[in-house]
Amino acid sequence: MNSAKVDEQTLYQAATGWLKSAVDILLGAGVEVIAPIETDPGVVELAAVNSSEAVALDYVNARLPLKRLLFPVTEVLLEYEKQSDGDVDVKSEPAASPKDVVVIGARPCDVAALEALDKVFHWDYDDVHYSGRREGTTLITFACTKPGPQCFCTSVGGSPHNSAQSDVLVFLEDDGRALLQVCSDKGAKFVDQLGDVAKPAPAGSKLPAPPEVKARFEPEKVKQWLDESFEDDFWADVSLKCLGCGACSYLCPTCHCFDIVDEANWHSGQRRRNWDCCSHPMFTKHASGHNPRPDQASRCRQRVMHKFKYFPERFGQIACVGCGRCTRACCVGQNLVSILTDIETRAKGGANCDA
Amino acid sequence: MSTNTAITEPLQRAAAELLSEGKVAVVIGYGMDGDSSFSPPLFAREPQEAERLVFDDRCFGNLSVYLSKDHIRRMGKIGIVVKGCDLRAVNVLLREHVVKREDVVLIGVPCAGQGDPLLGKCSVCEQRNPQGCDIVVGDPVEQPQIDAAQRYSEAADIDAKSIEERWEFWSGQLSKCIRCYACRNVCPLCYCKRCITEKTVPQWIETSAHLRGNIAWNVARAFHLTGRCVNCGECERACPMDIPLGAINQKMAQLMDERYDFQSGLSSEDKAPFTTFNVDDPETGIL
Amino acid sequence: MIQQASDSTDNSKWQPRIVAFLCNWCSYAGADLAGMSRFAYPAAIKIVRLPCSGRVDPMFIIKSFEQGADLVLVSGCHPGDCHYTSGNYHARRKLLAFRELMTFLGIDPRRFKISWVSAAEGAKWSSLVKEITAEVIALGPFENYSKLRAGGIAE
Amino acid sequence: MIKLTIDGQQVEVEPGRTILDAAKLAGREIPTLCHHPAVPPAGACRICVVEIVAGGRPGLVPSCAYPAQDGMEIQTCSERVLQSRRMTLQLLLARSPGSEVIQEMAAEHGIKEIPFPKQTGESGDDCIMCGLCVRLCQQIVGASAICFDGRGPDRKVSTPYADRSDVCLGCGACAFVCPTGAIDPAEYCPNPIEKIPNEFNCGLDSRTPIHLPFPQAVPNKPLIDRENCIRFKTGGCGACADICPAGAINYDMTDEFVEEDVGAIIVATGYEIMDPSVYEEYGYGRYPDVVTSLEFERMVSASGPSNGELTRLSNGKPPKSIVFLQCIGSRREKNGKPYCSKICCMYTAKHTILYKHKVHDGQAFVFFMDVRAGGKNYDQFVRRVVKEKQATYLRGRVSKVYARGDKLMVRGADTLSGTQIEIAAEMVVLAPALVPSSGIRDLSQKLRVGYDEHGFLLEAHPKLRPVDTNTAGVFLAGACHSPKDIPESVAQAGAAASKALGLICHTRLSREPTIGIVDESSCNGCFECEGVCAYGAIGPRELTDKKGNLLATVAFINEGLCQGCGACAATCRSKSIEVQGYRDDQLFAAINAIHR
Repeated sequence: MNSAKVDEQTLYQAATGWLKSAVDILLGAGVEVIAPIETDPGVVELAAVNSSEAVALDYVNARLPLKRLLFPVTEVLLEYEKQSDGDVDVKSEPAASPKDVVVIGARPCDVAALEALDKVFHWDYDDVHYSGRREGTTLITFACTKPGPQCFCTSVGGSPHNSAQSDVLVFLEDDGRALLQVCSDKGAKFVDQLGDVAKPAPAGSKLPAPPEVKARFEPEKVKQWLDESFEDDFWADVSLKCLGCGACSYLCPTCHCFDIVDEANWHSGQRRRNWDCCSHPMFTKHASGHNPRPDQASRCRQRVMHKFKYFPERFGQIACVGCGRCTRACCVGQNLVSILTDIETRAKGGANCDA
Repeated sequence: MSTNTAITEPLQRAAAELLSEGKVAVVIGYGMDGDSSFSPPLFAREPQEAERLVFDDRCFGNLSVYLSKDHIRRMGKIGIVVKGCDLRAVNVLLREHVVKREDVVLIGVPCAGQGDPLLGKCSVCEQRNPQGCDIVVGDPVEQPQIDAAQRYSEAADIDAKSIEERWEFWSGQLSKCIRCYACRNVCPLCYCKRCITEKTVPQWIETSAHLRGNIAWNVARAFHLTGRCVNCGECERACPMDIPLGAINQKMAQLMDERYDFQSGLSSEDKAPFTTFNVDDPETGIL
Repeated sequence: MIQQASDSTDNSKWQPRIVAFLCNWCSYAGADLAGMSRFAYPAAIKIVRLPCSGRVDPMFIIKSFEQGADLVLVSGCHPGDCHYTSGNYHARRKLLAFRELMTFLGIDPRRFKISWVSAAEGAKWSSLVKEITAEVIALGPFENYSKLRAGGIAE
Repeated sequence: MIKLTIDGQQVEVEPGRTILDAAKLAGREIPTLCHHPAVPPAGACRICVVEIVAGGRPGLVPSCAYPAQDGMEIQTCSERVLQSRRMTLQLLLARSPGSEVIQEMAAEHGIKEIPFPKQTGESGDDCIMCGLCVRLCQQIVGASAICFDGRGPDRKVSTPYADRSDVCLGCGACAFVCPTGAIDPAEYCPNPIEKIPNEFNCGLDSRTPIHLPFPQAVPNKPLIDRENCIRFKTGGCGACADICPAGAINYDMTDEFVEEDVGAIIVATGYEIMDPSVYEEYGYGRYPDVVTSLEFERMVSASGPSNGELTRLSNGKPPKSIVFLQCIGSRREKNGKPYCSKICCMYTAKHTILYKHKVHDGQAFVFFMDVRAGGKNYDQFVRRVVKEKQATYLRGRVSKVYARGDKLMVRGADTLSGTQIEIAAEMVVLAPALVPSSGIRDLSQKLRVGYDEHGFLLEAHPKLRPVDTNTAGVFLAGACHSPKDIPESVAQAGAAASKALGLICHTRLSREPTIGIVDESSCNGCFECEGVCAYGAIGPRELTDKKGNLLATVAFINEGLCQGCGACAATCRSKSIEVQGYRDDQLFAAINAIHR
């Protein structure tokens, strides 16, 4: 994921005003355009836009991660209705709309997170709802220029210029121009659509150097310790202040757990899939009343273990992209990075955690 | 940010003393965290850990939420640092038998307000000096006289809207809700062993994050806190979607204040307005 | 639900739906008396019998709206006359507070009525139902909620 | 005991008793004037003299004051005694020639002429100067409002300086004991003397503070009206306790709350009649001869205020014509009661007959709307009244009753003949609407029994459970439920008694199962449910593990006390209380079913 290795053939240069043109062209072609807009003061969210005017360019990251566009907070899996003859008519919701979607302006970490989601949703069963949307989505990522204080992408194999899963990675320049690095066929198609707006970059064009995000820990060391520390007292200490509020999971770009519920009345209903969270006691509670993860310690452990041990074991990658949302959202100051650096210290034979 | 040494030092001493004398098993207070933009909760279980306790103007959290948590209660007797506003929540917990007075040592801290600029709730705070604590560290701070009309200014902004504007406003705000229940989990008074949303037979509240379910959830939450909520604002602080939940709670608190002359948590003896009645309570609007 | 959703959008077919939660001893008996006394009243009202108005949880009202009620009525004994001594006094506090909460959230408070109807007030019951039915017809379908019926997250 | 002989008859009396007491025991009558059993004797009038012939110092002594002594021999009618009495009576007659009591007594003693000049005018009145009233006022009432004033011929009973007395209570005891009726406390009392109206007789006569509430009262015992009793007002008097031979009077008794645990309650609080003075057109309250049917009932009763003699209240003469007006306030939508009072048709028919018994040559008229005589033999009874011309029945309403001379003009319509009628009556009797007893609302709220707009208590079902109420164990009998006549009330009372017995004769209570239950696994133990429970049915229950360690304190509902109102269920935030029969899932299903 080093920007220096980019094939110069795929690099385009876009003139000032390219964004407006791009949005207009896409909208004109009937494509749904998603871009960062300021929804609340100081808050940026990825949402459908009607023009380029509302697009926010100066932001650390969107409040909700990109995943919500492909794996919504709630979605209908099927509908059913009782017929007058007593039979029940079941209608599966069609796989996500065939409409093409172009997401302009997601951050590299959010986009890279889709790799983890792709693996989960295509693992032993192809999730048509997810993959339908995924196929129709083109991702025009904006490289990071000013990472936030909680960002730690470089610790988990990412970078502010990570192009993983992006179709085009855009390097915005201060004067409104941009370098567009095409990363996939979809990306090439997008650049084609832009026509004159984007021209191949002159040979020898250099990508800007990525801003510094300090690496804080080594995931391999963390995993080493995790492999041996399921029963460690560390979990009880580190989870003392955790209220299990779930904000970290809900905002996480790679968390993908869901709950399936039926919402029905006397004659008809819907089966829905909703985001869920392993920090909640109900997440693992059995109908019998037994809860295999009975306390916050075991739930906190699950969250760390899943991201840094189980997921790598199953899919060969860490389920964390270092976006820092969990730390920003936590109202009791639970800091994933400090938990992981603590673990690393322990792995190296050190001690004491910061509870 | 400025550490209040006039409080921090005696606080550390008092906590160390309680711990070393074995009077409490843990002191829940605020600690310094270099990375955080506020002073997060800290659990001191050994006398030397008390040195890490601080009190400053970034102690936003209402620590009384931990009083109902099983993993904290299992430690034994709890010493807890409370600001005057937090004490109101403790009073409700005492009234509702969640915690027994003898199982907790209240370490009161005078507080001239949190945040810079001052949080809205702090600028109208009427409990700057906690009353009825076991220990109070530091000197009392000046308590400005607060006009009753100022108490509920957040609600007033929305009250000024027309009914259609309010629907517009709230349907927009509540549409954002992702049903993470952070508001519930940080609320000191949402201690139910089983939340109403978790009861599935019947499922009164749809758990899907659509506006219909979100309204049901937020109405239930607000109603269950009516006459109980002490307006600590933790729900709003925790909400990852920045929904102005505090305004709803404030509106209901205002109603209880105006109708039944009741402010929650001023004492642990008061009866909650929904557990009592007056024969001549107002009944405007009943056919 | 699919069928229902299309019903509610077709105003020509729209018939108001009123859900009434009645206490067993006064209002339900009052409605019964209206029947026995042959006082006619609109059939738009559908009654759920409860032991006491104090049994009403605001979730009943919200659920009724979710299920398509255009108006919800809670009716109990007159103050002082509660079969259970004080249930209606508790209900009075809770339900009036609930209406304030609705109002604050922009959920039209005219869609939620509270009344006291005694077991002897068959005529009052009949005229009350006529009155609120006329009012709900004038208000039209409860758009706030009928739009939410199909569900779905607002993007 | 003291043994003595009176007119040859042996009697035994307790020490301290007088000769008069002994004579009474012996059955000998001795006339008295200044004597009253409650007042210490003075021997002032000397009418009661008797002769001691042996066993004491022989001679004439006043029997009311002279103590009986062992071995005394007394003559009550010896010539010496009679001579003395005659002389006394002659002197009294000279002083009070106008007194009927003295005249009668003198006549009994054969006195026709007296050798003394009779006093007339101011110097002669009915007062015989016996001083009984003065002694009473001083020693019994304790007021000392009156005394003797002046000397010789000017001596009289008066107040100090002959002013109105500040201390006179106006109790009237002086007038009550005065043998000749000579004293009028109104002359002394600073306040007007108010008679205590006799409630049972609708205030048509008066009663004393100690009185029987009504004839055949159960228990048939007198009671003291504390408001008016001198003893309670001043601490004086106590005459009734002095006199009562059974010693039954105890002024320390007070009203008390009596608590009984009962298994059933029968409400039989009856009815009152509405005040017809609200209808000015009938003149009730304005003309004394316009009376209610209840007043009429008392007036013709042998135990009533006039001992059964029917007289006009205006002039004391029997009414030669009488008009009965039906449906006063009943069956009247505006300013009245829309219901039929049910009993008036029948009692009015009876009243016409009673009227004819009292005034044989009188003429009775009845204005009626309909004659509602539904009941066994009722219609025959009314027809008999009409046929036997006991009364003239006129179908129509009366628009006005007004006075002309000493008659009451009753103007009304006879709708059968279509004519206006005006009757000059001497008495008008109104049949007012029946209303429930006052205080019925308080009672019904205490018993948690419903009532209608008029205050009549509600039955559980008008057809199927007419005796039960919606509150288990409370039953209705009589007019508290609706206007009823005697047979109906008796029938309902019998039914209510049977229902009550049916309930309490079992050793186990069976009841509706619709009560609250607690889900102990999710109960938070906040006990807000306890706060809203009107029955105190909720309390704490400690959950322990097998070793006895306390796990949680949760709410517990006593199923014998819970009535199933569900206030707790609505208050429980964690939904840990359900009311069986009205469970959340059942109500959820009901709400869903409405929208199918």
